Amino acid sequence: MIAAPEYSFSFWLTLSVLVIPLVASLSCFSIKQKIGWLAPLISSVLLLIASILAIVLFFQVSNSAEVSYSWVWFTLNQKEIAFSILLDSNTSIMILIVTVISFLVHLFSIGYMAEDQHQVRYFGMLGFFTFAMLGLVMSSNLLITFIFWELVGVSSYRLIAHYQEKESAIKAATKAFLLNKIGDLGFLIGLIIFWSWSGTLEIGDPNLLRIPAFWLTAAGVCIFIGVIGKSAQFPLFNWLPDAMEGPTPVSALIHAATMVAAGVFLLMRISNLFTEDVFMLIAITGSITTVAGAIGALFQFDIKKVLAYSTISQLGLMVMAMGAGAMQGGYFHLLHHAFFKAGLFLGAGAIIHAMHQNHQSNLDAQDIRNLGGLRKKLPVTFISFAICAAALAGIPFTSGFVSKELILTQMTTWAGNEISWRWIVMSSAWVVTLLTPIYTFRLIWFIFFSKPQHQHNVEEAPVIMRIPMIVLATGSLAILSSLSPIHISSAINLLQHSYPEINSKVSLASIVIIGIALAAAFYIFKNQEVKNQKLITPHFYLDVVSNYFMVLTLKLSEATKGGDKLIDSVIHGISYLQITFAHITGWADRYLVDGFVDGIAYSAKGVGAITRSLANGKIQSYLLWAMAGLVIFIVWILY
Amino acid sequence: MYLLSLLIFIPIGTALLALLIPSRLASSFRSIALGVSIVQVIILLLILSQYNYEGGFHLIEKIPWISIDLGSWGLLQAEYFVALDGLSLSMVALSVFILLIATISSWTIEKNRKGYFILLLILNGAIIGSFCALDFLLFYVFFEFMLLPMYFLIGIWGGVKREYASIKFFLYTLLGSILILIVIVALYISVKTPESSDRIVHTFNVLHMQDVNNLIPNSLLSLDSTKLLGSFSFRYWAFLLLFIGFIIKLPAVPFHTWLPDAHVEAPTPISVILAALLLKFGAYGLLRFAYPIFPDAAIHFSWFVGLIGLISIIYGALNALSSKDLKRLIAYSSVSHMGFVLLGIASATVEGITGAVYQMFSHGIISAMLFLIAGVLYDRTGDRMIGNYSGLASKMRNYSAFVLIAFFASMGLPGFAGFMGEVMIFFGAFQSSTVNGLIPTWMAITATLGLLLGAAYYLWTIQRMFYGPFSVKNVTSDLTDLDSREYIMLLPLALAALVFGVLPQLLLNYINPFASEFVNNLFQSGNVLTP
Amino acid sequence: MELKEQLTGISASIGYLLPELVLIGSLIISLLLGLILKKNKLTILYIFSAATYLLSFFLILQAWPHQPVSLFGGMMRLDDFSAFFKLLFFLGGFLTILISKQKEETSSEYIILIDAILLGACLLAMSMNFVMLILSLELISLPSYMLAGFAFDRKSAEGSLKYFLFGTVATACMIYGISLIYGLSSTLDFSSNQFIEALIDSKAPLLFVGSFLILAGLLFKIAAVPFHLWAPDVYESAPTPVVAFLSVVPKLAGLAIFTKMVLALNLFGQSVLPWSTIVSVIAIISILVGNLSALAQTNPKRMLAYSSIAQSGFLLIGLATMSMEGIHFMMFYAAIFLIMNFLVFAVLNQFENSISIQSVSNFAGLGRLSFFPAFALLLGMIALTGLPPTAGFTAKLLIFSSLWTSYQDTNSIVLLVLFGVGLINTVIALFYYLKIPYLLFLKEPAQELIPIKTSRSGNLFHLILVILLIWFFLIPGGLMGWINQITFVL
Amino acid sequence: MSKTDLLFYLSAFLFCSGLLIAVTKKNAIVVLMGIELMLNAANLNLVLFNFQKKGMDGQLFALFIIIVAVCEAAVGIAIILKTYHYYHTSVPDQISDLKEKN
Amino acid sequence: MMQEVILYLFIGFSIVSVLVILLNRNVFYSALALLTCLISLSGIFGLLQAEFLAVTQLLIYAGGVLVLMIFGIMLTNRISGKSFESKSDNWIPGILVTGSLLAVLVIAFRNSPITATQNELATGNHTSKIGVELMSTYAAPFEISGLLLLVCLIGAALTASSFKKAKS
Repeated sequence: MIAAPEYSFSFWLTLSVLVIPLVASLSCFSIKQKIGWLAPLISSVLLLIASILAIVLFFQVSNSAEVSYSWVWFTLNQKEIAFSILLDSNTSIMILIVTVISFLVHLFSIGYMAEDQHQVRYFGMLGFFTFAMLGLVMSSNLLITFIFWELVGVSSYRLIAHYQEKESAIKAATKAFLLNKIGDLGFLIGLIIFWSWSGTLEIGDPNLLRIPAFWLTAAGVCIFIGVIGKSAQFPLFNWLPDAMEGPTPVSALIHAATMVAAGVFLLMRISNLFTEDVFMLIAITGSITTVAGAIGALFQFDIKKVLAYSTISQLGLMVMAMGAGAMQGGYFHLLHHAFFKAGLFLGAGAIIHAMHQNHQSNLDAQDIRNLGGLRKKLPVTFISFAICAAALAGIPFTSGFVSKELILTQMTTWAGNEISWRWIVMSSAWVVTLLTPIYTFRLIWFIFFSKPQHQHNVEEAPVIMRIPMIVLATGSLAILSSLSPIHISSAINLLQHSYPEINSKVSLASIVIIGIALAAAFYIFKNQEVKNQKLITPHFYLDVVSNYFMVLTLKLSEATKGGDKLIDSVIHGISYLQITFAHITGWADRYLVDGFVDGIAYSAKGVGAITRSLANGKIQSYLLWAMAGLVIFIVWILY
Repeated sequence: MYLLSLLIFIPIGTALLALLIPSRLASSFRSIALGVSIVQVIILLLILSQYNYEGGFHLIEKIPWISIDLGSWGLLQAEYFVALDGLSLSMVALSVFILLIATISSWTIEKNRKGYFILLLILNGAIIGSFCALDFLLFYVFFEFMLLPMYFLIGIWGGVKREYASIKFFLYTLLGSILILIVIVALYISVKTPESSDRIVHTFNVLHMQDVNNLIPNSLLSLDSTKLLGSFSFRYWAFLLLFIGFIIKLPAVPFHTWLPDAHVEAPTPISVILAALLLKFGAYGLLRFAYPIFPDAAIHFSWFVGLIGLISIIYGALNALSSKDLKRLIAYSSVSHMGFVLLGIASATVEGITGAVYQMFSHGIISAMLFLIAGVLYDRTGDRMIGNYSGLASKMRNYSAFVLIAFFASMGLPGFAGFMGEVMIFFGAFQSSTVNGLIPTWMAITATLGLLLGAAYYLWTIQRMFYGPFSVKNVTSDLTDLDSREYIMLLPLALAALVFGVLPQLLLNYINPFASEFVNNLFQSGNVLTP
Repeated sequence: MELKEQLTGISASIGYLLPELVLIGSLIISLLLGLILKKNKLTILYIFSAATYLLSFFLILQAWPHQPVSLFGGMMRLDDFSAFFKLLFFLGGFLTILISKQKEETSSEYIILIDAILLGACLLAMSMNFVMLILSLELISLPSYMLAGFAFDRKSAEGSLKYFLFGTVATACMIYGISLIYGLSSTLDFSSNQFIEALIDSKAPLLFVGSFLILAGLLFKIAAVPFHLWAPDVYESAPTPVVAFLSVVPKLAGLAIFTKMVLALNLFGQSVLPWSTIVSVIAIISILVGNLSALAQTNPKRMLAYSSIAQSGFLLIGLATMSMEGIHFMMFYAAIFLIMNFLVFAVLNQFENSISIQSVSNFAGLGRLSFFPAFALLLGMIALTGLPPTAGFTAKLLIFSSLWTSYQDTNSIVLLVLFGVGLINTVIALFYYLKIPYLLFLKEPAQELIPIKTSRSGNLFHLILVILLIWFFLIPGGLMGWINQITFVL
Repeated sequence: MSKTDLLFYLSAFLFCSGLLIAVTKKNAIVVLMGIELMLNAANLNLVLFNFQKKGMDGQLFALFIIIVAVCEAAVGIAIILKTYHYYHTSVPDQISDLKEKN
Repeated sequence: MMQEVILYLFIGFSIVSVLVILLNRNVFYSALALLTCLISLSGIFGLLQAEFLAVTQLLIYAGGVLVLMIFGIMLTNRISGKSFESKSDNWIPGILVTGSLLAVLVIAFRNSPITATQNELATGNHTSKIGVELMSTYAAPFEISGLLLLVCLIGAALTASSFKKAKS
């Protein structure tokens, strides 16, 4: 039985934080098309309020213990399903992040989407997404979670397809939704298993654990499949790059900061339900994803695609951390990643926006090979972008460094001393640590430093767009999360977690690796040619290590590309198969089933024709038939 | 206060009176029909106000109707026996609502209004009557009574191939009802009223039929009869006949092929009624007659029933995926969704049954919306081919907003009524193997593919028809957005789909008691399997 | 037996035959009237004969035979079974007169022949003796042959010839069979104990042969397979009112005597022959042949001919159960069949009066212009198919329930087959029963339509029949209860 | 073989050949003759069986059958004449306007 | 003994005449053959102590029916091109059916208990007996047969003359 909630201050706070975005989106939708310019203002203001409230709520929660409310939603077979909310520090800070970043993205979008006709729909969907995301974060009932889980999927679908005249955008949206749907089915089956064995879906409920071990594992795996879909893990990750067809702010909010992170969040939220095997599965999947993502990022030329792959890689890192039991590290990284990746995307958005401003529409503004030397022209963008990139690369004094430290430490302790599969997983973490700086540097170099192909006369984005970038950049400086650059204990008491003592060896090693990576990257990319053609340049072969490394990576990249293609083709194949099979069934419908019925009709008619043919108009043959029938009858009865 | 009788006979009576009105006043007929529907809504509200949430039957009206002396076999007794329980109440409510919408959407009918609306009114009465009837003969009469109006409504006001479609519809359904009739005959002969003394009183009363104590000893349908036909006892045969008779109406694979044709050819209001109400009789019949009367057979065949449901889900979805005609696609999606209902029924768990009823209700609302949407487009262009449209969203903004809502609702998006029903059905179907061991787990798991396929064909349709650059093949008339009448039709449906998705308890209050009673009766009435 | 008693018995029996006497009287009178009256005054004849039919109808009701009376020393027996059928005959005659429309020259003969057929039917229903049976049968047959030719055109002449040849051969077979039976039983009174004692559990094959030869004649009368082939040609060629009459009165008379005959030959179940099976087989074949042949039929009257073949199959079902209830239900069905058949033929007649109908396609689109007759036709067809809300449904329901019950008692598989065949054929029948309403309402007319002449009286006539059909659906209890009173013994 | 048997076989032969005539011959009147033969076969039976029994039922029945035969002959001839008027033939097979058309 | 011979003679006659009807093509011969057949049958009746019947047979058939038929033949065969022709068709099925029927009859008769014992009818005037029976037991059939004749007369008259009326 579920206790009725007491309507305290923090309750109203929670509720308003949850509802305000919905109000925003509804008000946007209710706005007439011709006063569409109102929509951005309204929603941004409301989001501002929401995020302020979220901050208040965060401190509320972090002071007092965790709060939980629940309302009976409906009863099924005498069991109650409740709309229940559980707020602990993790949740509240996630809420904070979501609202704040959403607000910033709103702000950015005002500038970015200024010329768009469909602002109403755009901001409406953004608001709706925020609402759904918040619901997903807050709810502590798996069914409710699932509902919001699907809703964020829908809003992401709608937002990816925002440029609805663009074929590619729509295809990307459909693909994203379908791949997510596969994951969601997994999630759903997980729910079903939990319900039918324990009769409850409350995350806190101990009954959830009292189900047979096999089914517990199965449920865990199923739910993890949901995570795979939502936060773009191997093998379902390749919708994310395509999703970049959407407006850039959307990519920042949904496909970098919040939605894709939802999976990781869920993993932490229900980590107590997982069995060892599930954890193992999670870790391995994460490690594969993170390496693949990193390598993918290494060979992309579309600025957003690069970021997308890096997102995949980072998500993989987090998932791996979760699987390896590095909960705090993973979560911490999630929060940081939200900031710096959003920042990166906004920066990219600013660049694209700028490129579009100068009307050289013949060249693809997103291709980093067409960019270059923007350092002077877009100073603000450059700085913020650089800071965020540094955070991504995990350079010290940035938030990224801190959380990556944490993960690596926990991984190493988790991996233990004797060799086991865990070592492979752990090593993948190190590999990523090595790869990330390289592609990050490549990105920065190509965009800002290298000699430009074409002369761009571009100027800085408007203030409204600059502010968010700046905020996010500062957000991804280490100061915010830890007062001292290396040591992060202060961050801990912010988020009442208990972190293990940082292993100084690990941090040292990571710093060294990053340094090497940067050096190598600089060495590789500093000359122009690399930009246009393939990566391997003759004098590269000098360095044996790097050479070896390059060959390996090339192979791997081919492999991953192939993998991408494979996955794509598999999915297409499946869809084609379905369609052809569907045609077959349709044919069966028309000819077999109907044909059967018609056949019966025809045969009936045929028999009728025979019986009627007796009546050939000749009376004597009538008589003959009749008497013959009679005789046959007699004979039949007699003998 | 004969509310039910009023609900049933007001439309029929009005139809008979309307026969007298000269056809010159053609325009008056639609307002008459609308008036009737509104009156019905009022009556429905009265009923809801009187109805309390306990299980069992309410608003019982019982009048002796036919009583024939069968000589030495005793007495044949049929009653006018109508009442409401959770199941029939939800169905009646749905019917009244949908019929109102359908009447509004019939506003544009030009050809021979008098005949149209009279038939519509008769259909109206028959539908509600057969949802209320608790006397098998009465039910059958109302059930047959629906056929002819439907036949003519499709056949006269339908599309190009209307004759073929109407004949096909009529014959399929009649075949089904004949199978049902066989069982009715067999049943009333082997059932007696409990109060019948030495003179046996054969009754059509369903409640009596459901009680195994009323079976006449060593009649063919009695529990102890050892006579076999082929390898099954007569009870099993009777159940199978009822089952087939009803799933023809449902429709389930392989008896579904009448549905696409009927839908494609029928005028919009009629396909709304067909999809939203008439299909429900399949499931309703199973829940009201087949299962409670033959619980043993039902349990024996539940695996088979579940399989049929599963096949319908997948097969219907695949067909929808392949169909080029919008209405045909929607029709096949109906097949798929009613397959879920069948699966829920087969599971015979409380969740499953609840879900099945909920799904019936939600599918009623959503499919009505879908067909209205198809109709809107058809009114504009007279063309339903998906391939001929592209990028409608940019031309008809509000319309495509509604399309999006309807499609997402139909593909089982949370927050819409469809999702609740389906998820409950999944709960039931999955735990059936542990609760009563009727249908295996893999059925439930495979059935979830239906959701994926559903998403696939709807999204694909959206992608082809509504997004992308705007272009419309072989259409001259410019596409105007929704007008106010269409808003009046679509908005309530959309709201209903939303409300029942967000506040399921509104409906569950009525369904829950029914479902639990249903399952109890199924298992307590002296037969083998018990959880 | 003393001669005197016999004569007194005869003079006593006259009193019980009041309706028949009235009929004979009207026959003579209409003959005279036909000679006396001017040719244009002859409508009086119709009124007169209709009146007499009604009169004798009520005479039967008034002198309802509650216990059977044996007349003419066992030649006939007046019991409520035969009385019921006599009521139906008179009703049929009455309705026929209402829809008939003959040329003045021939109308007196027309009425005389109808009188004769009715008389023969009454006597046939009552007869208990082979002599009586043959004579009354002939009294039905010969006038029918001539009536079939009353359209006085090429086709109807051919029809009557075929009818005649077929009928006479069948009758000859019957007579031969009777002679065989007589040889075995050495009596002509098939209700007498002598008959039963002689034949009871006699395995003489000659008995079987004789019985079947007798059946030949009766099957011809009720137009059941294999003696059905005449029906389509005659129905097509004869004038519609005559067809309506022939498809009801002789058929029902034949049904009555068929029942008596089979029960007699069944010898209270002591017979060696499985009569139930035989009748079931005949019924099955008739239903199948009738329905299947009607499927692709385009001429409406031929179609109805086949349908009536199937209908007689359905009628036989009641007898096939060999139970009192079954026969009661058969009688109920017979009553309903009379109504619905007349409804259909009456409407058909109305159509034919204004347009020439060679094929069903002539009906296309007529439903719009003349709604009411079309609606009546639709209802009649529904009734013939056996769907609610018409009494046809009730009748079929009862028939089938009797079938099911007797299957329960004697689980002979043939009955189950009959059950299945009958019900499936209800669907098959729909194909062609629905054809005409379908054309009436759904088809667009090919040529320019002329609204058909509908007389107010004609509409009233249809309306009454329709109301009857619906009435007996809603409240069958009364009629059925009355039929249940009928308890006849051989 | 006894007299009874012989006569019965005769009647059976008459009956069957009458039927054969009715079925085969190409002239309506000859068909009529065949029918008369069938009736006479019945008569022969009746008289024959009556010969072994007391009472005159058989003979009387035969008498009535003769009457019936007369009526049939009269009606038959009339109908044949009428058909002949329309078809100018009395060959049954040529009188076949009425038939299933397909 | 004498009776026997006559009986066999009659039987022979009838069989032969039937065969003639069957086999020849001329309608007139058929009519005459029928006549002989009927006469011989009436003879057989006579031998079976059915004198009245025999006479009736002679009178009605030979006198009535045959004349009627010959009239018919005259009327129908005069106009048509090939007169007096009556060739026959569908022999094989006809013979099959009738033959099997004959076989059935014979076999059935062979194992049916029809007593061949000659219990003589009480000698005396059968004719008067028949008369009495007709007036007493068979009164109703007698009346009805009268009615039947009447109706047939009227009907036949109309039918035979109808085409004139139809013309008028």
